Order: sequence, then structure tokens, then C-alpha cells
Amino acid sequence: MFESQIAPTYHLEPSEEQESDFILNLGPQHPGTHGVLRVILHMDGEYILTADPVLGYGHRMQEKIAENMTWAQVLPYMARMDYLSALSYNQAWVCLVEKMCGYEVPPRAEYIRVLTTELNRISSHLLWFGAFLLDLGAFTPFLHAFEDREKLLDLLETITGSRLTYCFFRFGGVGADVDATFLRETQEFLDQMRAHLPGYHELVTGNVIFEHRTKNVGVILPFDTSGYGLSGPVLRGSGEAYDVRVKEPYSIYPELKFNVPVEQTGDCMGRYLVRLAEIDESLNMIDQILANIPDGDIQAKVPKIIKPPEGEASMAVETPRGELMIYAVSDGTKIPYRVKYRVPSFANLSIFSKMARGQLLADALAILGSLDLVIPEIDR
Amino acid sequence: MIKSYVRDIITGLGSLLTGMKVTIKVMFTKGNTVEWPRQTAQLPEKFRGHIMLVPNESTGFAKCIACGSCVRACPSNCITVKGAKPEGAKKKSPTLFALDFTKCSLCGLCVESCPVDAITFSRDYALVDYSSKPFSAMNLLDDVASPFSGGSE
Amino acid sequence: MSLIETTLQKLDVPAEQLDYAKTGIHARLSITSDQLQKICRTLKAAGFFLETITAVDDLAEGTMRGVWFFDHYSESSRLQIVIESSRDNTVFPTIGMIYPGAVWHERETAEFFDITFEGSKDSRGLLLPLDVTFHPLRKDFKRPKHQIAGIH
Amino acid sequence: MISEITLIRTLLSILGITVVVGVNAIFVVWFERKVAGHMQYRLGPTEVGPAGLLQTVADGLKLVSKQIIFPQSADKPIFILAPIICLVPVFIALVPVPFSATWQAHELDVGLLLVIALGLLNTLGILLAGWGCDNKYALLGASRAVAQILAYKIPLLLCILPIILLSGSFSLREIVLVQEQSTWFALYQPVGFLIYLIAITLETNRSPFDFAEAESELVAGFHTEYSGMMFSLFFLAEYTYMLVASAIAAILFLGGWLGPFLPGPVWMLLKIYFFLFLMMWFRWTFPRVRVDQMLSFGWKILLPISLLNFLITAGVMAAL
Repeated sequence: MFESQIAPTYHLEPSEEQESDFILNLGPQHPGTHGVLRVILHMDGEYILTADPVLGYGHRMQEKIAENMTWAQVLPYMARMDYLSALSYNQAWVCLVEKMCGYEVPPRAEYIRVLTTELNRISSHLLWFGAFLLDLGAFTPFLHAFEDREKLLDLLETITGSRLTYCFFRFGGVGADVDATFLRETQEFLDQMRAHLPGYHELVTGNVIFEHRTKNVGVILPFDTSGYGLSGPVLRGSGEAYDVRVKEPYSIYPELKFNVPVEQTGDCMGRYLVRLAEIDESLNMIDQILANIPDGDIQAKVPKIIKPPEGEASMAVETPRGELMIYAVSDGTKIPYRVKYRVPSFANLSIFSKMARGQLLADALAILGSLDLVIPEIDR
Repeated sequence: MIKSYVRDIITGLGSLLTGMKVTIKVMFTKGNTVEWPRQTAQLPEKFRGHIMLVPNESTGFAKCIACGSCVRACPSNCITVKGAKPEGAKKKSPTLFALDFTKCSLCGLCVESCPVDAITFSRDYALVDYSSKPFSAMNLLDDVASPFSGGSE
Repeated sequence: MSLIETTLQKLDVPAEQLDYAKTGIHARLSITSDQLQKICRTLKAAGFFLETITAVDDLAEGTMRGVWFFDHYSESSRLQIVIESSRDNTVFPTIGMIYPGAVWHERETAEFFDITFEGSKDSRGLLLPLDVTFHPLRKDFKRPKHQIAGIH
Repeated sequence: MISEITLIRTLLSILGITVVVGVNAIFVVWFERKVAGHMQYRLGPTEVGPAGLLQTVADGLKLVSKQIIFPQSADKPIFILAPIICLVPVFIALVPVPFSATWQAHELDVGLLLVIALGLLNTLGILLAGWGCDNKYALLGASRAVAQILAYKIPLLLCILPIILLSGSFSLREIVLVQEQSTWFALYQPVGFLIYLIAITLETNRSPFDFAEAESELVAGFHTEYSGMMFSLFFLAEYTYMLVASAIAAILFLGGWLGPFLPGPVWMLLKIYFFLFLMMWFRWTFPRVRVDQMLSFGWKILLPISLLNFLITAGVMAAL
């Protein structure tokens, strides 16, 4: 369409740029940024003076695309924003439209939705676990996490048809039913996962080098959390027990018994422990779902062309990275008038420049890894 | 001071050894790598290759009636359909059914929107070519018989 | 008395209660732009966190609506603040000094809707390339055929 | 006038060393990828040659055919010199190493000193590489490698000194012959053995201490800008350096070629590959230590303990 001929020249006000400084480009193509994030680091030796993320390398103007598509056609684009937890995004969009149009979802479909979303949360945390350890220099945990995640992706592929970018939920239900073999395989996965989790803790959590690399590194003070609008494990690592599944319950979460893991330290180790505890919580939730999944049909009666009544609405959902809120304005036609995606990684990254000040380069990468960022979600 | 100094070293060393125990244990367990050229992984039943036209069992022609609902349903408008009514038949039949697979996101909205279930996902995953040109205009009519006498446009 | 009412009680500002089940928003506040910073200070003191800042370009009524969303960690109370303004050279006050996280939201909204947040210390664009002159989310945005300076 | 025998002997030893370096590099790279694979539920190379043995040869050929790219603003002479300075000292370090009672390139009565001195040149090569290619990440990697010498060189020397006290000579052959009468020095010096092990992982920039080429932080550290054969020179230097370090470890602590049934060289190779496996095991288990943590670890833990160990040995030796 158009290319910007002028390279983004980036210059600080003269006052900030001393002569002795050493400007380092972390990204946009760098093993540590897991995506096209560019951070301009102003370094003094190995210590970072200022860090300024430059965004937009993966920007596709999702919100304008949503203004050219019908309500149903926007669903596949949801999976392209946060490809690690596409089902949470599916759920947010589908619940939003159901809330606006007032469709009822049959209970079995709700159970299948939460079952697949929690499996998706585990697969997202497993990938984060591997990537975080890769940032700290350990190669093996990545492969161990993928050993389990592979089984999970195969499992989800049997009913959704895709491994990463799911387009599985439908307005008023789900795309496909769950049969006995799927439930048996899920149980097998749960047992394998529970057998492997202690191995993760032995290999990593106790490790003295890992402790030195993560303990009180990148501490987020409770004072800052509301200033930057943090959410998800990044927030729960600093002592705030805010989880959208508990605070604004949707779908069948009120019927499931699960507690929200919280750490008080607010450092990389705290966020790490919160996410591993969340894998346990999700496993328990799936147990409860497998135990009492009701029978019945999986798709409510829904008109062919979806036309939500005029007005606006918002839907908040807990993705593995935090609170995703979609705010949509409808003018009664089959095309959304305005859609705004409030993405968790956007807020979680905005605190990075404050946290990276004065840290070592190695710590800055540990912090970036512990924030569990998905860059296409930030760039939208 | 000395006691905590020595204790730190001992616990540190201990944690390193437990870590090493895990890796050596994994070294002797068998991973489940599928050595691709010799063994092939089992394809799940709901696997999504590029879409293809479903032939009618009896006549062998495509079930598709060229109504274009899949064209409207597709978010990245990668399907183009032209249809005409072959002589002596009630319903239209597609003369051109082209898929731009380079833009398709395999979301399945077309498969669901088809009133006569004329489209399903194919199962071939090893699509490879020297350029993307052959995939940008895949003619799906090649794999089904054509009701029109002579070749379709 | 929900958290929103107790917080806004002191400011005698008309908070319109909404049906949460249908819209997902607890209360909406339509104010003028000079009250915004005062309200944000009381919200910050009460522990509300800023969810997002955006705008809606309403072509039919010819207005540009600035939308601010706040929520609270302890009790779910989504508050939506709306400021109506004219569609061209709209100006909203910045809340960057109250909520540091707001700087990015403001940069993005300014870039997409051609809004100026006066008082904000960082007026660069966020997601679009630095030398872009068009504003994509305005309803009258036509896809540019090489609108960038220097390309013919 | 050099007599013919010594001439043939030197030619043979030169040939021997290059063969040892070449075959070792091929085998160790394959061995490391197999070990890494199996430790990560994978298989490692299986396609080229029997069980993937020729994979390294294939990689080598590929690297040879790759174009060597010189960055425009690179300092060309230094850029070319760096891999050579990294590799050559490692070849020379193999001269005094006795692979068995008779298999030794050249008997030097100060063999141990030579090897330790050559160990420093490796870091000089890394610094030249980091500075030569005018890349900020490489510069950071090289400056880390320089800071690293201080942390491991002094503890390394301090835990070698007790061995010299015990054996009374710097010659590697003598050290092994002394161990023939008494038992392996590792039993006398368990602490020294452990510190030496940590020091050689530091020395060869491997496993928890691989800052110089920290993939996840510094893209590829000092050899970011190197491609083709020059990159493989660094690679060869690293693996040969591992061979030298573990050979010295085998000689000093586990009695070089001594062993009950098998002939000398086989025992020597077994011990060398035991140490190599240990280094690989470290690499595929631990995350990377931070530079300042490593420096404080070196100064606050390695140095005092190795000093203490040396004093105790000296005290005990004096008492006996």
C-alpha cells in the first residue's frame, strides 16, 4: 500500500543526550524481544539510563479492519492479535455480541468454552515458561515445556481444527461438539502435566542461579500498579488479587471453585510463581469441568446476519496476560461502527521504561521476559 | 557469618545437582519425535487444508450452486465464483471457482455459510512450489467433473 | 452505595447509572473537558486504575467523543467518562501527570483521530510510522494512494 | 643441526596434533548435539552419516562455502586477526600434553605454565573480535569476556599450586608419573578439583558463564558479525579449548593415562570425554549467571576457598 521512505529518525532532546552515552537498539529483530518490539536503550556501559520502546512494527490497524467487516467476519481477526491465547479473544468478542443482542448460550457450550479457554491458558503459560527461561540462558526448560504443549496443541486441534489461531466459538455456542475420546485424552493430558510439573520446579524454581537472576529484579511497587493500569500475572505478582474471572464473573466461572494465586514480592520471581500456580489452578478447573459437563446441544438459534441493536457495550475477559476489554459501538447495521481493544500487554509494557531505568542489560531482558508480552497484541 | 556463607554454598550446590538430576533422567527417557520422512504423524480428522468442492455422489458434479454466500462470508475475500445454469438443469452450477489461498486464514466461515455444504477442508498439508502464483488462483473445479459440455471458461 | 457513587459524591457530578448486564459499564459520566483532571485526581486517590482512553468519531452528529474507562481492583466498577467535542481540531486535557500509563493511550488516540492532548509532554505518534500525515480512524479517512511526502 | 629423528618426530607430532584437533572437533560437536538432544526429549542429528556422525563435516563444508562478510566499518586487519589469535594458542597448548607415557609431542618441564599462559590469549582474541567488527553487541560481549579473566584466572592458579606442591614439578609427565606411585590427586584435593572444574567452564566461556556470546542478550556476542569459515574458526577454537582444559584436568586430578586394563591413550580419552560430558551437562541445565554475580562469585567464593585449600595443603605438606 505505502512504504515510509523516511527511516524513523529518533532523536532525544539535546539535554538528555550526553556525549559519553551509548545508544543501543534492542530490537526490532532481537532474540530477547519475542516479536517486533524495538527498545531504544540509552546505556552507560552495561547499565541502562533510559529505555524507550518504539511500537508499531507489527501494526495492522485492527480497529479500522473491524469497521470494514461484518460482526461475524471480525472473529478470525481476534485470533491474530494474541496468537497464544486466541480462545480468550474469541470468548471476549463472542460474549460481547451475545451481551448486545441478548443471545442465550446453552450450558454445554459454556462448559466447552471454558474447558478450551483454560487449556489455551495452560499452553500460553507453558510457552511463556520456555521463553522466559530462554531469556535467562537456559535452553532445556523450553523443550520440556514444549513436550507438554505439543500434546495440548494436538488435543485442541482435534476439535477446533487449528493449533494456534483458533476460530472456534460462534455467537450463541461453539463450532464443534466434544466427544468421549476428547475427554479421555484431556484426562490423559492432565495426568501427564501433573507428572511433569514437579520436574519444572526441580529444574528451575530451586536453582540458585535462577534465584539470583530473578529475585528482586524488576520490582513493581503496589503504588505503580494502578498508575499504569497493569493487570494479569504482572499485577498479581505485586500483591493485588485482581482477576476478571472473579471480579466480573462471566460464562460459568462462578460455578467453578478456583483461587487466584498472588505473590507479594512484585519481582520476576513473584510473576514466575504466579504463572506456574495458575497452571495448577487451570488444571483443577479442567478437572471440575470434566467431572460435571452437562449434555445438550452446543449452538443456540441465532439469525444468519447478526445486527446488534444500536448502542455501545464493553466486555472484559481474563486472558493469560491480563484483562482484555473490548468496547464496541454499534449503529444497528451488520458492520461495527467503532471497536476498541483494551489489550493487557499494552499497559504491562508501558511500565517497562520505568522499571528498566538503572538496570543491567541482562536484567532488562529478564524483566521483559517476565512481563510475558505478545507484541502483535500491543501493536494491534 | 561463616555458617551462613557455607550454608549458602551447600544449598546452592544442592539445587544445582537436583537440576542436573532432572536433565540426566530426561536423557534416558524416550521423547516422541516423529522422524518425518520415514514416519508420518497421524493427521487429525478435523485438519484444515485449503478448501475444496464436494462432488455429488451420483453425478460427480460439484454440489455447489454458485450462490456466492461463501464469497460474502469470507473475511479476506479470497473466493471468486461465477456460475451459469447448464441446459436441462434446475440449479446453477459454477463455471469458475477460484481460491486465493495466499490470503485465506482457514477460519472456516465459508464452510459454515454454504447452504448446500458444497465446501469442505482438504487434507493435503505438503503444499510446496517455487512461487506463490499457483496458490493465488487455485481453480477448485479441476478436481470435480464439469456438467457443461466442453471445458468450463 | 457502589464504589463509583461514594467516590463521585464529593464532586456533585451527574453519574448516569447503566444496566451492567447489557452494556458491561456500571456508570457513565458526561462532562466538559475542564472537569476531567479534577475527576481523575479523585479517582486516582480512590484507587481507580485507568483502563483505556479512546475516541469515537460520530459522523451522524458531527461530534468527536473522547472516551475514558476506569475500573477498580477491589470491586468491579467500570466507569466511562465521555467528553463531546467538535470533529475538527478537537482538544482534550491530558491526564499523563496523574496516570503515567495514560501517555501511551493519549499518543495513540491523538495519532488515530487527529486530537491534540494539550499539556502532554510527548506528542510523537505511537503505532504509525513517524512521518505519517493521515489519521486512519476518522470516518472521513480515505485509503491514501502514496500520500506520504516525497513519494510520487 | 637437527637430527633426522627429531625432524620426523616433530613432523609426526604436528600431524598428530592437527589430527587430534580435527577429529576431536568433529566428534565433540556431534556428541554435544546428541547429548543436548536427548536431554531435551529430542534426538539430535540423525540424518547425515551413521547416526548423524558426519553432520559436523556437512556443517563444516557448508560454512566453507559461505561468503565471508566484512562489515563496512569494521577494522579489517583486527577483524581477520581475531579468529587466528583465538585458535593458534590452543594448538600450541596441545604440545606438552602427554596422551600416554610415550605419546607426547614434546616434553617440556614447564608444560603446565605454558598451557596456563596460552589460556589468556584466547580472551585477547575475543576482545579483538569484539572491537574489530564495530558492532555494539560484540563490544559488550568482548568487554564482558575481559572482565571474566580476573574472576577465574587467580582461583585457577591457586588450585593448581597444591598439585605442583604434591608432584614437585611443572612437567605434565612428571605429575602423572608421581600419581602412579601415590593415588590420584583428586582424592587429595577434592575442593581443588571442584574449583578447577568451575574455573574451566569459566575459562572456555561455556554453560552458566557464557556471557561473551550470550545468545539471548547480545544476539551472538563477540562473533555476531562473523560468518562462513571465520565463524567456524571460533567454533573450532572453543571446542579445542575445551579439549585442552579437560585434558589438563584429567592429567592434574585423575592421573592422565593411568588405569588398570585399557592402554594409556584410551584411559586418557575416557577421562577427557568424562569432563566434556560434564561441561555439556552444565550447559544444558543451568540458566546464565549475570556478569556482576559471576565476578562476586569468583572473588568472594572461589578465591578465598582456593587460597584456604592451598594453605592447608602447604601446611600438611610441611608437617609430613
